Amino acid sequence: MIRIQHEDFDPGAEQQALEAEASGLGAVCTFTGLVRNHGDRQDVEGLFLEHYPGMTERALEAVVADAFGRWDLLSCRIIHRVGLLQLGERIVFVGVASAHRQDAFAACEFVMDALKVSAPFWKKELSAEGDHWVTQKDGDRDRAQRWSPKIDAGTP
Amino acid sequence: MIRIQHEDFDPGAEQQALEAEASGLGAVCTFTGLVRNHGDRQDVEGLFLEHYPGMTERALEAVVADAFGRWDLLSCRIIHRVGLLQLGERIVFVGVASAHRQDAFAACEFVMDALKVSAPFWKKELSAEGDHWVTQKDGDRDRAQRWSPKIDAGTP
Amino acid sequence: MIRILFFAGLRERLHTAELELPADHIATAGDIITDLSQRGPAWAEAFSGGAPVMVAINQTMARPASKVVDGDEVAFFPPVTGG
Amino acid sequence: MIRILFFAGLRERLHTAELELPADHIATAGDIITDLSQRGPAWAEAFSGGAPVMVAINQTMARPASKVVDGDEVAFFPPVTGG
Repeated sequence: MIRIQHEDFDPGAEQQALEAEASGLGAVCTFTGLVRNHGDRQDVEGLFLEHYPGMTERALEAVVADAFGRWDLLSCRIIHRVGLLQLGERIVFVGVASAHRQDAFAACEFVMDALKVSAPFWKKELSAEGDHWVTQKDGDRDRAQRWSPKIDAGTP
Repeated sequence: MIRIQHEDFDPGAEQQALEAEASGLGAVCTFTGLVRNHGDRQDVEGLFLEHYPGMTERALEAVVADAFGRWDLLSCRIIHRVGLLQLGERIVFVGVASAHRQDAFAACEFVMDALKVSAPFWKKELSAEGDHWVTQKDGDRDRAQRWSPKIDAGTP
Repeated sequence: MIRILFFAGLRERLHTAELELPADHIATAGDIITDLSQRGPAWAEAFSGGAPVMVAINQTMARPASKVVDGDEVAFFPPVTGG
Repeated sequence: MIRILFFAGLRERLHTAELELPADHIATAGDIITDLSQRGPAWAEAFSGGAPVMVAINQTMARPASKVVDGDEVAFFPPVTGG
């Protein structure tokens, strides 16, 4: 289940869906990312999130398929918001259900790492100093490259 | 926040609390464990969970303190149920809030790994074949020992 | 024709979200970059290599050497920063 | 006196959740194990080393060599299996 949307979502409802999909079998790991008050700049007041409609869904489907190939998973749910987001609002949710806790943890972290470098979303930080397109972090590329076989993050 | 309880809990409410505790700063990772229909035996119908009142709370507080020493965390919530649990019911919840996603993931997995080998809970599987105390898995000990410095799981 | 899309900071710098190029003389994504670089200083600067630019062909990550044919959708954008 | 607790499978095998021992002649958790092992075949078997037994002193994981003093709470139990 992959959703790209402007509106907020309910992590509790996603958790319930994951538990139902894991029925009788185990473990659910979730990650929720929130808008931070500091990023590349201090005093961030909000974010504008742009995406590439069509490619985003394809890229996330590829990430999910990759995760299912690497681990024994029952379900994977990704929600990513786009548009204008205020401080503290939810940006992204990744939830994974598996019979095994180590698979649930690994797959959830993998999906976040892969999403960060291979899904076409771009963040612009909005602040009193002015707007600023966030630059990709070496740390995010490094984290994505830890996984073997490596995540295809494209080549500049 | 550490709670040992018979009654069920609401992961959505825990998620909301974690998001509030992470206010303006980032990332929430949660893990929920459910009663599985197979464990040491097949056809498990339910579990009975025993614990050592007093020591359980101390052991979990030590795990949380250890996690706060290892990573940059904002909040950690643990709920563990005891008593009779049916198939598919929630057993355990661990939620971590941090400004950094890698810290949230690592700390959440660490707390689960440490809890598995150092908190005095014991599972008895209930099935038509008879009741059976679950034995500790080498895999759980091995996973706990991956962390450096090592988790103190006691010595038999 | 080849449909060309630009996103995020690159879209803003070029004041262009989308354009079309005839497929003649274009065999690779790199040929498109060469063509675009000749459209003026902002374009030359954007594709000079100073800031990294990613390319996707038909919504899949690609490289400058990747083949492009008539009817393809080719997108240029900065390294992604979602999540 | 030393308060001794048993949990889970060990509690069931010994049919005992709790007992008290005078602190005389007891310096370590190992001394308690030696004492308990002499209470009958089930006790000797339980502490024979065939199945692992953990020990906690005053609700903290300990070892057979750990010191025990009058008033301590000493618990024996199988390796834990929560989560």
